[in-house]
Formats: sequence, C-alpha cells, structure tokens
Amino acid sequence: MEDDLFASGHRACAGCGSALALRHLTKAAGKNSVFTIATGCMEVVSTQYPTTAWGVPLIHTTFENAASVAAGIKEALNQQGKEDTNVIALAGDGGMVDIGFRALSGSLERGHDVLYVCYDNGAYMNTGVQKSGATPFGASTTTTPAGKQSHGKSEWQKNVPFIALMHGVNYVATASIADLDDFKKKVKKALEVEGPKYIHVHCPCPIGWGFDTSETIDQGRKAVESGAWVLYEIEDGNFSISYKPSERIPVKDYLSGQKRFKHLDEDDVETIQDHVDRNWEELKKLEGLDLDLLKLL
Amino acid sequence: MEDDLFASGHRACAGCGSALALRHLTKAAGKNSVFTIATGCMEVVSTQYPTTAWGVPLIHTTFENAASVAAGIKEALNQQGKEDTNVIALAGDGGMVDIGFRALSGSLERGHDVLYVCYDNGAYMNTGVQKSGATPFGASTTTTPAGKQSHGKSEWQKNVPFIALMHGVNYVATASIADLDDFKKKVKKALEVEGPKYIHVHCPCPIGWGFDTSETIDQGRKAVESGAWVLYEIEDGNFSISYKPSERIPVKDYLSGQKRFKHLDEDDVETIQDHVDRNWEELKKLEGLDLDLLKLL
Amino acid sequence: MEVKQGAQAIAHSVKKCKPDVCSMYPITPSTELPEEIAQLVADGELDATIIRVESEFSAISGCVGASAAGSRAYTATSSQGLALMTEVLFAASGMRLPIVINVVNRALSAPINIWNDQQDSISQRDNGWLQIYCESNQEAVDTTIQSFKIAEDEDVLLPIMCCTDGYILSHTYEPVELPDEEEVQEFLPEYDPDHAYLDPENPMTQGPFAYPKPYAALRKDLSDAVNGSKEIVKRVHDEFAEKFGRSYGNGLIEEYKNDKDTALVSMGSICGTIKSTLDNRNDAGLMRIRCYRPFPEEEIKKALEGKDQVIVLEKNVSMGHGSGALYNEIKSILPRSTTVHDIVVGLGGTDIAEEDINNMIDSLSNKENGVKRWLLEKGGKLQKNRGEK
Amino acid sequence: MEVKQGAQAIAHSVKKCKPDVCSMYPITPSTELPEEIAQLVADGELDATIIRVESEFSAISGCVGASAAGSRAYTATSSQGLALMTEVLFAASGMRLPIVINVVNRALSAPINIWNDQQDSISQRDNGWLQIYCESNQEAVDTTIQSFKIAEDEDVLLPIMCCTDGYILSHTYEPVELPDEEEVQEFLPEYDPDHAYLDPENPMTQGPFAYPKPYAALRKDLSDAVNGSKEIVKRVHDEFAEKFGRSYGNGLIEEYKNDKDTALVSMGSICGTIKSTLDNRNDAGLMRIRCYRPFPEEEIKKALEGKDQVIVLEKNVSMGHGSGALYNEIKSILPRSTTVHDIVVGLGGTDIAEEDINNMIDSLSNKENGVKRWLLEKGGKLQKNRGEK
Amino acid sequence: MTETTTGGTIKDPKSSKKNKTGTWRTFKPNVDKEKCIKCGKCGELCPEGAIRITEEGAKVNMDYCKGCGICAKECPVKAIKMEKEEK
Amino acid sequence: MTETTTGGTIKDPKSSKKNKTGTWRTFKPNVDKEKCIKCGKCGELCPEGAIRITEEGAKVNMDYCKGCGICAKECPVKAIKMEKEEK
Amino acid sequence: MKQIRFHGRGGQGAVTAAEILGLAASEEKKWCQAFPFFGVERRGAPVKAFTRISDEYIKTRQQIYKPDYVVVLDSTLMDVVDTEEGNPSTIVVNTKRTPEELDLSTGDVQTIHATKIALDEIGKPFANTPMLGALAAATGVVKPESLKKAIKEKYPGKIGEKNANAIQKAYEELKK
Amino acid sequence: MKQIRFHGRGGQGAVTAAEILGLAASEEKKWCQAFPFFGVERRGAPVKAFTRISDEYIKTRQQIYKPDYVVVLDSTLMDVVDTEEGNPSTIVVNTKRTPEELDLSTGDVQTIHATKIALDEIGKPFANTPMLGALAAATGVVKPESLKKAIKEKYPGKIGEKNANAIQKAYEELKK
Ligand SMILES: Cc1ncc(C[n+]2csc(CCOP(=O)(O)OP(=O)(O)O)c2C)c(N)n1
Ligand SMILES: Cc1ncc(C[n+]2csc(CCOP(=O)(O)OP(=O)(O)O)c2C)c(N)n1
Ligand code: SF4
Ligand code: SF4
Ligand code: SF4
Ligand code: SF4
Ligand code: SF4
Ligand code: SF4
Ligand SMILES: [Mg+2]
Ligand SMILES: [Mg+2]
Repeated sequence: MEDDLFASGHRACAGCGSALALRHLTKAAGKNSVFTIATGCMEVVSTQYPTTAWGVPLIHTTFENAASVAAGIKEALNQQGKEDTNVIALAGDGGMVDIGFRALSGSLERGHDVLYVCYDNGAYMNTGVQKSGATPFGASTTTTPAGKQSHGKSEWQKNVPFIALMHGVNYVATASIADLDDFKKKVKKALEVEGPKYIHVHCPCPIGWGFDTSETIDQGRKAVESGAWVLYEIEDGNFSISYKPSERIPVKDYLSGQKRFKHLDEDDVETIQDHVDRNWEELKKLEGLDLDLLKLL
Repeated sequence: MEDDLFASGHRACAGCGSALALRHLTKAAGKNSVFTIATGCMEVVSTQYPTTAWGVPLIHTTFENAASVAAGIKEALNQQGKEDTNVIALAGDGGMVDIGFRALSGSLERGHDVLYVCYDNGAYMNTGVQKSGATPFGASTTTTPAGKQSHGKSEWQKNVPFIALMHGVNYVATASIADLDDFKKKVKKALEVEGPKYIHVHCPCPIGWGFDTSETIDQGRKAVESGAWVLYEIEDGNFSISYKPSERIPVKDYLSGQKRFKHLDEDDVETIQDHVDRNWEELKKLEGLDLDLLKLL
Repeated sequence: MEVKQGAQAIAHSVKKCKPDVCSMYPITPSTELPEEIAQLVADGELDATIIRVESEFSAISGCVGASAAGSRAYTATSSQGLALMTEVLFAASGMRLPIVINVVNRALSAPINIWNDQQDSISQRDNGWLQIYCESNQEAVDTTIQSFKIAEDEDVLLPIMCCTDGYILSHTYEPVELPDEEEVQEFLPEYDPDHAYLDPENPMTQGPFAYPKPYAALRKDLSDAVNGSKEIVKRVHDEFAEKFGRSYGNGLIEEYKNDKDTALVSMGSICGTIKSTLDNRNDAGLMRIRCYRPFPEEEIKKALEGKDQVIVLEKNVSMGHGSGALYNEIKSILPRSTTVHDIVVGLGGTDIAEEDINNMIDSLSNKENGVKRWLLEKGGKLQKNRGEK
Repeated sequence: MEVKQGAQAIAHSVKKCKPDVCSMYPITPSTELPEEIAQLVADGELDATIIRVESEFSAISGCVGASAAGSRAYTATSSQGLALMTEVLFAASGMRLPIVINVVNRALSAPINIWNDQQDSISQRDNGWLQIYCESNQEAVDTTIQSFKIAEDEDVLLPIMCCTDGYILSHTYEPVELPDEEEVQEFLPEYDPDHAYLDPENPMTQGPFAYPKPYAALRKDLSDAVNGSKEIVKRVHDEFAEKFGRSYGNGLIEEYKNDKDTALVSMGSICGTIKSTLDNRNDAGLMRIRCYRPFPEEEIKKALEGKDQVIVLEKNVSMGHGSGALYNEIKSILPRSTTVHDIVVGLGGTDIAEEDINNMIDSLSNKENGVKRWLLEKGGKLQKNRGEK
Repeated sequence: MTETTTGGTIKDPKSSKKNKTGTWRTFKPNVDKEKCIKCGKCGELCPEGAIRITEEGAKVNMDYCKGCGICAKECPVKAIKMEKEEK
Repeated sequence: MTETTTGGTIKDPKSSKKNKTGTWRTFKPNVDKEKCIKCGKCGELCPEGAIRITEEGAKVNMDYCKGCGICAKECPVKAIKMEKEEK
Repeated sequence: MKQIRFHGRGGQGAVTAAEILGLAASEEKKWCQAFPFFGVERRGAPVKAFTRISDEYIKTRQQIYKPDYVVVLDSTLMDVVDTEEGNPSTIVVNTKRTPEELDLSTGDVQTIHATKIALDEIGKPFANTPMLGALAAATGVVKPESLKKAIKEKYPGKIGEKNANAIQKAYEELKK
Repeated sequence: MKQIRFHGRGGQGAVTAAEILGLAASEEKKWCQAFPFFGVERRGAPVKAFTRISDEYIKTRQQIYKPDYVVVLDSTLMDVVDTEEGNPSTIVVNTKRTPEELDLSTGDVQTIHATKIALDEIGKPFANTPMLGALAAATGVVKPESLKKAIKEKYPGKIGEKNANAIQKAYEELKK
C-alpha cells in the first residue's frame, strides 16, 4: 500500500471522520498538490511543531483566509510556470462557511483555478463544539445549547454548495466519508475542471455529535440514507443526485444516534423530517429540469 | 411636498443615481426607520461633520460591517421593545458584494429582521472607480483598465441576489432608479416581510461609467430595456420578472453610451449580448417553474 | 464562596450586569464565556439577546450597532479574535461607545499557539480602549462589573477591555464570591446615553466623515476622555470596595511589600506568583499595574520613587526593541538613578515559576545598566538579545 | 528627472522590482498604486499577476500565499486597510515572509477621515514588520527598491512597510529620478528562499501549531531577526547610495543641522518642512527617524547626546498617555538632563506650517520639565492635555 | 477651537441643507411654466430633491440644484432647458 | 534551548509518525486472520491509516491505532474484535 | 499547602477529579486551585490535571512541578508518561495489580481497582470519582465526607449519589 | 520661490493645470511641487490646486497660504470662495469681463476668456491649459515654450498639439 500523504501520528480524536476525509482527499489529489488549511481541528492535529502529518506542501495562516492564501499560491505557482500543480484550500465548516466566507466568495468570483474543500463536521470542533452556519437545525452545541428556553440551533444550515454555485462555479459537489469512492471520484473530477471548484464533504465527529468512536461511518451513512445529507454534483450548471437510496430511512434513525439531537421532541423531529422530504422533492425536481443554474444573471 | 429624509445639500456629484436611490429609499421606508451605511460615496457625501443629510437615524462605522452593525441595532431595538422600527443596512456594491460580504452572509444566515439594500453603481466609486464583484464584464475601471493586454474586467458580475436567496431569504428583489415606483413598491413590500430581505438597486454613475450627468435615468433605462439589468422579485422562493420589455433593445445600445465600454470590440459586444440573451432565457424558464428555490438543502 | 472555573465565574458576573446584547464568537481560551452565557440565556436565567456572529469582526460590529442604539453591549474574545477586531476597535472608541470586552489573553500567531501571553491586548494599547488586567478570578469577576460602570460613566463613555490571563485564570477553578445580583443592579446604574441612540423621533447621525480640524479636535477629546477616566476607574473601584468589601490596590496600581530597593513591575496573574515568591525573601517588592490604559503615570512614578532597581516582567514583545512594550513606558518616567531591567516572560504559555523569579532577582543587579532579557522556558537561563555583548 | 505624482512614481519603482504577485485592494490615498500597477500590467509593461481581492484581509493573505510559495509578493494600502490586515500581519512576520507593503499613511476612523497622519502604521509597531518612513517622493521611490532587498536578505527574511505620507507625498507631483530598470535588477538579486516554498518534490509545512517552548523560541528568533536587520537596512542603504548616488542620512536616521542644543525629532514628510524652517533659524536641529522598526536606539541616543532639549513631533496618539507613541521610546533612552517635549501634530491631515514649527521652538524651553502638547490646526495654539495645570 | 460633540454624533438632522450645493452649478435649469404640465417627473428624478411642483408648475430650488440636467432630459414635454450659468 | 527553524517551517514531511498515537488506545482491534477476506474495507476506513492488508490479512500498526473501533464495526465479515488494552 | 497531580486520558475525567478535589477542600473551608495542563491533545491522549489545597489564600500561579501526591486514573499511562515526575510522596494507581507489581520508586504506592468500583457503583467505567476516595484514604488530604458533599452538589440527584457511593467504597477499600 | 494657486471645480482640470505648470518649470531646470487641496468634494464642487516653483530643491511640505499668483479657471467661483485669500500679487481670471468689472482688491488683475480659446483650439471647454498661457503672460513665472513642451510630453499627438496652441493663443492674447 502506498504511504498516505496525510500520515499516521496525527492527533485527531479516535474515530475522527474529518481525518479520514483528509487521508482520502490527499490520496485522490495526489502528490502534485499544494494545500492550504484554515485553523481548526485538522490543522491543529496535524502540524504540531516540529512535526507534521503532511506529505504534501501545506501552509496554514489564519482561520479566515484559506481561500485567499490559495489564490496567492495558485497565481504564484502559475508565475513560476507550475500551472499543473493542484492547489487545494481546505477548511472546516467554520473556516469555510462562516469566518472564511468572504475570502471564499471573493476567490470564487475571481475564478482562480483552485479546489475548495469544506470538511463539514457540523460545528466548531476545535474550540469545543460551537454552532456554525453548517450546524444542522435542532443540534445542541455549546453556543446553541438545549435548555429551558431553547431546542438547540434554530436556523437551518447554510446552503453553501448552492451559494458557491451561484458564484458561477463549474463544478460543485457534496460528498460524505460514508462513500469514499464517490468522494475521491469527485475530487479527481473536480481537479480536471479549469477554474474554481467546490466540494463539501460531510464528516461525522464522535465528540461533537455524541456517538461512539466506532460509529463514524455509520452515522455518515445514516445521514445519506435518510436524505439529511444528499450527495450530488453540479457540473456546468447541471444538477444530478449522485446517490438515491432505494428507500430513505426515517431521519429519526439518523438523529437518534447522536447526543446533540437527544433533546429533540417529536415535533422537532417531524419538522426536520418535513424539511428533508421537501428538499428531497425539490432536488429531484431540479435534477430533471432543463435549466442552466449558472446563467441566472 | 413632504420634506425628503435624505436631504438636499448632500455632496454627491451632479446627476448621481445612487443619491436618487437614497432619496426614494428613505421615502419608501418612512420615518420609523433606522439606517446603517457602509463607507462609500453615499456615506461620504452625506455625513460631513458637523452636518448630515439624514432625517432618520444613521450610523456609519466601517466599510465591511453594515450588515452586522444592523444586526446589533435590530436586536438592541427589539430588546428595547421597538420591534416595529425598520432597520435597513445600506452599502454600495463594494461594501455589500465584496468586503462586506461575510457580514451580509452571516447576517442573512442568522435571520435578523433587517432589510439589506445594495446600491449598485458598478464599481468602487468613492475611491475612484475600481472594479468590484458587481462591475460588469468588459467594463474598464482603474483596476481593470483597458490596455494593450486587457479588455477591461474579465469576470461576469457576481450574482448577489441569487446568492442571497440561497441563504434562505424570503424576499429578494432587483430594482433600478429607472423605475422608482417599482423600487419603492419593493422596498415597502420587503419591509412587510419578517426576517431578512435583500434588494439590489441599479444606480448609474455618470463619473464612473462615463456619460453626461443628464443621462443617469436614461442609462438605467437602457440597462433594463436591453436585459443587461433584469428587474425581478423572488418571494418565498418564487421567482418572477417584474418588467419584461416588449422587445429588448440590443445591449450595444446600452454599452455604447458609456466610456467604460468604449474599448470593447464587436466580439466583446457579442459575448455580452449572448450572455444577456442566455440569462434572459433561463430567467424566463425559471419564472414558469414549479420549484421552491428556498428548499434546495 | 463558590469554587468555579474562571471563565464561568466571569460569565456569571456578566449575567449580573444584564447586558442587552451579547454579540460573540468563540475562540480559545475565551470560548467558555459565550458558551456559559448561551446556557444562561437558554435556561431563561438571563434576558439578553445573543448574536452568534460568523466572525469577531461582526462580534464587535454587532456590539457597535447595539451600543449605538443605546443598549448595553458585551463581547468576549482572545488573541486572533481581538486582532481581527482591530479596525472596529478604533472606531468604537472614536464613537465613544461603552462596550465591554472580556479579553482572555492569549498569544498571537504565527506560529499558532493557544496559551497565555498578553500580546493581543497590549498591541491594542493605542486605540482608546481602557484596559484593566486582573490577577485572580475574584478580581476578574469584580472588575467585569466595575468595567460596565466605568465605561458607561458619563465622564468616560469609552469602551473597556477587562483582561484576564487565558487558562491560568480562565480555566482554573478556585473559590470566588459572586456578588448578589440585586446589589450589582444597585451598584450599576441603568445605561441611558445622551450621545448614542437611534430614535426615529430624534434622529442623529453617528460615525460621520470629518475634515482635518474636527478630526483632530475629536481625537483630542478622545485622548482627554481616556486620560480623565483614570479618576473614574479609581472612584468606581473605591465604590465597589465600599459596597462589596473587596479592593485591588488603589484601583490603578497595587503595591506589595513595595518598601524595598528593588521593585518588580508586572500585570495580571503572574503577580500572584511574584507575591508568593516575595513572601520568601526580603529584598524586593512588587508594583502591579492594574489599570494599563489610561496609563497611571503619576501613581507609577510615585510607587517607584527612589528605587535602585526596577525589574519589568512582561508577557509581550514590541518587536524592534528587543523588549516588551511596558518597558519604554516605565523607563521613560523614571529617573536615570533607577536601573530598569526588562524581562520578556511567559510567551505563548511558557510557565513562570517562583524559581524563575528568584533567579531573576538574584542574577540582576542595579550595578549594571538596565538590561533586556528573555525567559524562554521555566527554569531556563535569562537570554540576551542576539548581538548583545 | 521626471515630474511624477508620488504614488505613480512609487508604482513605477515597484514595477522595476518585478514583483510576481501583487494582491491589492484600493483605499484612499494609496489607491493610485494598485491603479497604476494595473495599468502597467494591462499595457504589458509589467509581467506580474494582479489579484484584485475583495478586501485587504485577502490582499495580505494573497501575499502570504504567494510569498510562502517562494514568489515576490507586493501590496499597498492605507489606514483602515492596514488595520484590517492586523491579524495576518502578525502571521506574515512570524512566518518570515518578506512581503513589501507601500503604506500610504492616513488617519484611522472614527470619525472617518482620508488625510494623512501616521496612526495606521505606528499602531502596527509591535508586529515584527520593518518600517521605514520617507521624507520625499524620491526617497519613497528609492526606499521601495531598498525594501525588497532588505526584506529578502537571507539574514532578514522579514516583511517590510515602506511608509509615505498620504496626499502630502502620494498626491504631490515633483521631480523624481526613476532608477534604470536594469540597474535595479542588478541591485536586487532574485528571490530564492530556502525557508518558504511550496514544492511537491520537497514538501514543507508552513505556519504550524507550536507549544509554549518552541513558540517562545520562535518569537525570540523573530525579535533577533528584527533587531539584526538594522545592519542590513544600513548596508542596503549604503549599497544603494553607492550604485545610484542618493542617500538618506545613514539609512537609519538623518541629522540636519543637528549641532544645536535643541533637536527636533520626527518622521516622514514633515521633516522637509522642519528643515525648511530650520534654514531660517540657528537654534535648533533635526534628527529624523527613517528606520522606525527596528528602532535604532544607539544611533538615536548618539545623535541626541548632550542635547538640552528634544522636541518630538509625531502624527499619532497612544491613547492613555496624552502623547504619541514615539515619545516614550525617545524619552526612555535619553538622560534626565535632556528635556523631552512631545507634540502631537498633523492628525487627520491638519497642516503643519513653518510658522507652527517656529512657534513650537519659540514657546518651549528646556527650563521646564518636558511637556506634552497638541497642535490641532495650522497656526493654532499648542493645546495642553485636559486636566493639566 | 473647533467645536465638537461626544463621539462626533450629529444631532442636527438634515443639516446638510446648510451646504448650498447650488454653487457647484455651471448649467441651470430653466422651467417653461407655460409648457409644464405639472406631472412631477422632474421632482421625482432630481437627485438633489431640488424641485417642488407648485401651482405654477415645477419650481427649482437654486440653492441646491447642481445643474445635472436630468430634469430637462426627462421632462415629458420638454418644459425645462439647461442654460449656462452666467456671472 | 529549543531548536527552531526560520519562520517555523517544518521540512520533515510525515514526521508526525514520530508521535506514536497507539499510546492513546484503551481498546485494541484484534484481527481474526481466519475470518479476514482481505477486502481492504478496514484499511480504507481507518482514520489513522493504521491498517495494511498483507498476504495474511489485515494487519494493524499498533504504533498508531487509537482503538476507535471503526474497523471492527465496518468489517463485512466481523473479522475484527475490539479488546480492552491491558497492562 | 498540598499539591496533587492527576494523570488520565482525555475523556476520563482527570480535570473533573481535580475540580472536585478542590470543591471538597473548599467544603473544609480551605482554599484551592484546580487546573488542567493546558494541552490541545484530543480524546484518548494523556492529560494531566492539578489541585492545590491550602489553609490560606493561594497566591502562586505557577504550574505544579513537585506534587505531594499523584493519582493515576489509567495505569496504561504509566508506560507512556513519567507519573512519578517531581517525586511525589504518595502515588495512587487505578489497577488490578498490587503496588509491588508496579515496581515504582515512590515511597508510598497504593493501588485500587477503581474502574471496577465505578462499574459496580455508577455503571460506567469512570474511575475518576472513586480514585478521589482512594486518594483521601491514602493521604487524608481531604475527608471522604467532603468529597461526597462536593460531588452531590456538583451533580445533584442520582448521579451524585452513585458517585458518592463510589467514593465511599474506594475510600473504605483502601483504608482496610 | 514662486507659489501659485488654482481655483476650479471638480472636473475642470485645476490639478492638471498645477501639474503642467510644474512640468514646465521642470523643463526650465527648476524644482517644482504641484498638489491639490486634498478634498473629498464631488465633481462640480470648488477645488484648489497649488504649484511651487523654485531654483532649488523645495524642502517644505506645508500648504500654500500666501500665493504669489492666483489662477481662477471659472469666474462663477468668485462669489463662492475667497479667491484673493493670502493676498496674491497677481490674479488671472477666466471670464468675458474686464479686470475693472471684477472689482477685486488684488493689485494686478488680468482677465481672459479662456473658455472661448479652449473651445476654439481644443474643441472642448477645458480652460485649464489656456489659463496657463495666460499665467505665463501675466507673470512670466514660466515661458510659454516650456508649457507647450510640457503639455506635448504629457499628451503626445493631436491633443497635446491643440492644447499647446491654446496656451500660445492665450499667452499672446494677454501679452497684447
Ligand atoms: C479569528 C479567529 N477567531 C477564532 C478562532 C478560534 N478558532 C480556531 S478553530 C475554530 C473553529 C474551527 O471550526 P471549523 O472550521 O468548523 O473546523 P473544526 O475545528 O470543526 O474542524 C475557532 C473558532 C481563531 N483561530 N481565529
Ligand atoms: C477596510 C477598508 N478598505 C478600503 C476602504 C476604502 N474605500 C472606502 S469606500 C470604498 C469603495 C466603496 O465602493 P462601493 O461600496 O461600491 O460604494 P460607492 O463608493 O461606489 O458608492 C473603498 C475602497 C475603506 N474605507 N476601508
Ligand atoms: S473533535 Fe471531532 S473533528 Fe475534531 S479531531 Fe476530534 S473527532 Fe475530529
Ligand atoms: S462618483 Fe458616482 S456614485 Fe459617487 S457621488 Fe459621484 S455620481 Fe454618485
Ligand atoms: S417634468 Fe416637465 S412637465 Fe413634469 S412637472 Fe417637471 S417641468 Fe413640469
Ligand atoms: S438640473 Fe439636476 S439638480 Fe438641478 S433641478 Fe434639474 S435634476 Fe435637479
Ligand atoms: S474489513 Fe475485515 S475482511 Fe476486510 S480486510 Fe479488514 S479485517 Fe479483513
Ligand atoms: S481501531 Fe480505529 S484506529 Fe485502530 S485500526 Fe481500527 S480503525 Fe484504525
Ligand atoms: Mg467544523
Ligand atoms: Mg459602488
């Protein structure tokens, strides 16, 4: 077996879905790749001076700027005549969806030939499970705790893949560590596309979500099987669902395995089920449409 | 005639489309409104200490944060029991679309009951006509100058209304100073909607675009009549075009009146015409669709 | 007395001050503050609106909006978060908005490090915010309450940072007395500003554009307000002492065994370790700076009058001087007859042990000119600046 | 000699240094730099990639990416833009990335003001960037070229700010000599770093997480590098003088008629006005600080040795001191026998006229202790800090 | 010395009216009262809010009119002409 | 004194391998070589990259295995059992 | 002043143990400080926590280098970290093994199978609370009553009760 | 040293005039400084620009309070701003009117209808370049040749030619 480019000895928690995603992301991208990563779990666990888990060049600067550091790298490498080096900007959901979102949006708009990967573990894990824009509705986090007056997070998660799409991005995809072949295929496909491309990969976190470390894959799978997390691709403005469960399992089966959803009552679960059903229907509709989503302004 | 809430004596250039937009925005919003504005032409021309053009409360802080200052204002007023005060965050295209975009995105995601208005004059006018994310393709600006190696801006403008929509916003609209009734109607409608709402108003700028000060309305009108600027509304995820020219005029008629497009050759103009045609078709398609644009994840 | 984690204790102190709007973003090691406050709100114990912003830039901007609207606004942050706020911090003081930040001090990148030093707030020392540094969790609890009162005083109207050392205080459990909520309410008047509200009946414009003359005049106003706040910091401290029975020096500085020829000067939690060290020797005292902004020049001068030797221990570096920022501020006000040494200590969480302090006092002398040294690890040798003979 | 606008002249100077990546964002009054560079690229005169970022945070981040990849990276900014970069500025120096920024100095909000003072860069004085302040457009042109060479020197490897006063220099047309491009290329070696590149054949990790000990050690390294760069600032200045025939004092400070009992101390364009004023009197000299970071302590001390009176004129305020930031830095290194006055001048673009400088020299005396004063408008009276008797 | 307010707040709404931008003008609109049909278009479209529609027709407040010419251009009956401001 | 590199760059790729995270483990995977069909699933899914598939079946590198139990849970033939780490 | 160091793994409750020991001291009207070693290691990695107990207000903020007592929540750690660092006078280890089998250099080594007690009394393998009972028995640094009071205050209801029982059980077992 | 102030409106080219005057001085191997008054006013609003000319390097950076000469590009400004501020010795105004009609207190007042010249020679109403010719004629601060050379260098080709002609025309007109 070829040596991983994201090496053993990193300090992620046992059972970390995000670390698994990075192992495979680096594998799919291959040696001729340069990464930049935002502050977050994956950076902290992989770069403790004077050792590094990375077998490819990596730079970390701040929490906000992975996308614009990537732009600088890409343009510098182009100037150096190394146009064929993959440049990949990596951030957690906090780093990509929230605090790094201006940088992402600006970079997408300018059209750098960079792959942006958001490893979405659904909250700010590095700092102890605070809500992010990607945290799902109803999840209890340390900043949206369930309490007498609260049922966890009260907003739906931010739809970053579609937001990225609306920037005119030619390749947008969602993925999950529950389907690593799909994820790797998408990474490779994305890297073939000229210009900006965006992949959002769902990475269960035993600590933040509250499940046993052995269930990481299983939780990811339940998200996909229930439709709480939908795998899709949008190529040149054409939307397609990558995987359709023969029958979607109830979203309750997904929620009930996690402490962060423990407090939800039946109404809450129904609300979420409705939402998931509704989205699924709309997405299926969208798939059949003759509509170029890249040409709306 | 009732006194304007954005008063005479402001220092905008003669013929300023943005100043006109503000006159009518304040009128439509009415006295019970609080504004915050990002740095930019409209702020600089209206708040020269110790005088102000504003007849409603206004606060300016920085270029980046109109949306988050608005969030603070709204939540404070709610705490004070003044839930019915309109809170409006105002920024130019630079302040809203580029540097203020993280703040906008975050505020939209959190769902504050705030109206965000981008007065889009197509570049950073206050600092002397530099490119913004909203600058149209091909426009010569001081940072995307036409030159031996360049035909002006090489990216299409950022589709902020649809990006805002994808945040789950219930009311999104485009407008133009060429149709002030439509603009005011939309402002009023938006203010009736609970939660975040977004209006993007097209404001020709004689200085930055290069046309005579008397042609401000005319230039705006040509944008709309050619389809280079489309007036539409998206209410609860339902898209509708607000105005369909009986016959769209060639986009060349719009471009040719402006110095910023002077350098474009026939091919460039054709590229733009194609783009405009294509978008128009897609938008018309979208209008007919049974698709809830708010339910895609 | 309750045994509480520092950050939790501060959060409860904040709660008693009843902020209207808390606009917050998590960052180690201040994270427990937004968390605890979120829990208090979730449990209905605090009626405040939390804005769970997407960045610290928006955290402070949300505070600006709320404060400009006439409400009590609060946030907490550390390190990178504070640095990200920089631009708005200058604006907030310029606009005279009495926002309170609990800064839980932490080192700045690069390299990234989550532990304590005071570079983050010290590098904000020009911006017109008041800064108070706490030695213990009790002081942090008490100073948080004082902070609101100082900031909102009509002769002050300035934002304030209440600074506590990350982890060393924020994550340490120790007994604290949490003041009674009603008494806090008595102590802290309602905030009802005359210069900052957003009332359609009475429209005002805040944050205008100013030409040179009014700009310069407004900067001078700000400077005068910052300087003038010294008296209010002291007064509020005394009033607090009167009502709650706890005091910290004179509110500006605190002297400990400061009747020796040698005085140590420092800020924050390290002063506890210094005191403990000094308890076992008789040749040095401590002058702790509690109020760093405004800089209590006269008080410091007086406290260090006639010293042979002053040793400044500081957790920050002003690059290009080979020393911390405090050094110049102290040195510039003392006579040349006083030897002033500077020791940069505790960067990025390196521990300073009593043994280190003993070592410093033993190895430095007033015979030589003042020296600049670094302590890079616990028990380590004092390092010279490279190139120094 | 060509008559050129300051900003344009600097842009042409940048062009001759052939940066690979210019990651830039417009802000008054540095806007002409990105504009002019964009035009040079549009016209095919400069083969650089421009990144037209959406904010200054990304401007400096783009530079970090490019510099970390081993390329020559450049940006220009002012005021709010520099403040917005704060967090990344600390990171860039910590990572030892020799980025060059032309800072066109401007006041900071609030209130918002677009004119010159030096608060923006002076408030970044701790962060490990070198800072050089220019008196004239010629010096700005020359110092821009020197900046790349200093920053990239293998004993330095630090980012640098080349500071010029907004409008006063940037928007003034005056004759400048633009060095020949080939000569500049001879002067400025190719940048080929050993510590920062992103080569898949030779993977390195930059910007790691560090525990206390390595963190503190890396901060000390940084401090030593900043201090050590003093020699290289001087050397590069001398080499430049040798090759191009222009010099500025000794590269660190410049003395002008500095053989009097009174010395004025200042930075930037105001020094021209001071020189002109001193040409008409015989009782005072000037010591101009050109290199502010690292702080050339020995050189300054020597230049001010034996003075009766030193008058610091500075365009910034360190709030809470009632004076500028430079004051403490100067005062702390001078003997008590030298009276040191501080005058905050030129805030937000208030003009300082020769009449004002004459007035200062006439009205201050070494009889009294040092005083802190403000000049708030041209021809105005020197103001005291409120509360001062 | 310059007068200031705490934090630079301006408590004088619409005080920009003190700033007579009419001085910026090089051309000035001249309304032909005969032609004017009082439709209000010019008043709506003036960026300065410098036109009131009175009984006698459109009336330009020369204190603020900057002479942009929008009113003249947009008047449906061409009742306004721009003329060079003369001294 | 602590050794440093200019700017804190790390020129030693994959040097994290010096960090034996096997010490974190409280449970350890035990592969039943008889049952293992060498499908590779466990190796693919191990976040530590601690499993190699050899001729004899899945082989866990105990230097890095943190004992999460994913391999055991996901093995299609249940060839892996988690056992308490004993000292 | 007494200084105690706890060794455990992320997730095993070493910090909570340090805190509860502090709370117990506080019940006895003593001053206390409890703090973790401030690492960023993830769950499973070795962690340390500390408690200081004194009759007087504790001024010092330095870390603890010379603990009087050491508590090891997980004996597998003993191969990984130097649990005897700083020469404690007493070390209490959660293990099935006897002190002799551990072969340590510390004078007073005491062992107890606290995980078993935890499983018996609490139903979960959280050895941190019973280990406090063991520490009390081995050193007398606080009374078991104070520990039980502290734990019940921190966790009112069933959980507190169960933990208190575990403390008592461990205390008694080691007192024998 | 000579100091000149230009009055115009945003868009009328006062800054360019100041610059070209500096360029012309430079052609004569003199030192110069040209700068605007740094306002944020918008197009149409009154603006000022300045030029300093000296045989030696100019050290000072103060603004110009006592101009030797003043140039007014747009006479409508004279009701709005104090164009005589600082007591210039000469003031040159672009107007149809005669110096007497202007009724100023400055000693030497000269008028010229530069807009007409501009329209005639350049085809656009940009009076800034002809006004430089007028200034040269009225004060001799630079030679008209230097101005023409400067303008041609700045705007090579037709535009430069036309402007040079306008300068010459204005120079001659006022010299008469
Ligand atoms: C400006 C700034 N604010 C806050 C932080 C603290 N911080 C570091 S990582 C992080 C959360 C990261 O969340 P995410 O991006 O989702 O990655 P994860 O840790 O979940 O993998 C936070 C809040 C920081 N480093 N910088
Ligand atoms: C952080 C920061 N960067 C840059 C600027 C300079 N700046 C002020 S306004 C402006 C452009 C504004 O553009 P836009 O938002 O489109 O408004 P407009 O001026 O076009 O009305 C710029 C670049 C600033 N004030 N702050
Ligand atoms: S907290 Fe979650 S995301 Fe972070 S390292 Fe642990 S398992 Fe991975
Ligand atoms: S530059 Fe354009 S947007 Fe700005 S004030 Fe002038 S006309 Fe209006
Ligand atoms: S637009 Fe013309 S007709 Fe209408 S009111 Fe104005 S002047 Fe009269
Ligand atoms: S010319 Fe322009 S400013 Fe004057 S009244 Fe007409 S529209 Fe208004
Ligand atoms: S998953 Fe099971 S069967 Fe497959 S290789 Fe691993 S141990 Fe063998
Ligand atoms: S238990 Fe977890 S870490 Fe160990 S080999 Fe299995 S999957 Fe990898
Ligand atoms: Mg995350
Ligand atoms: Mg704009």
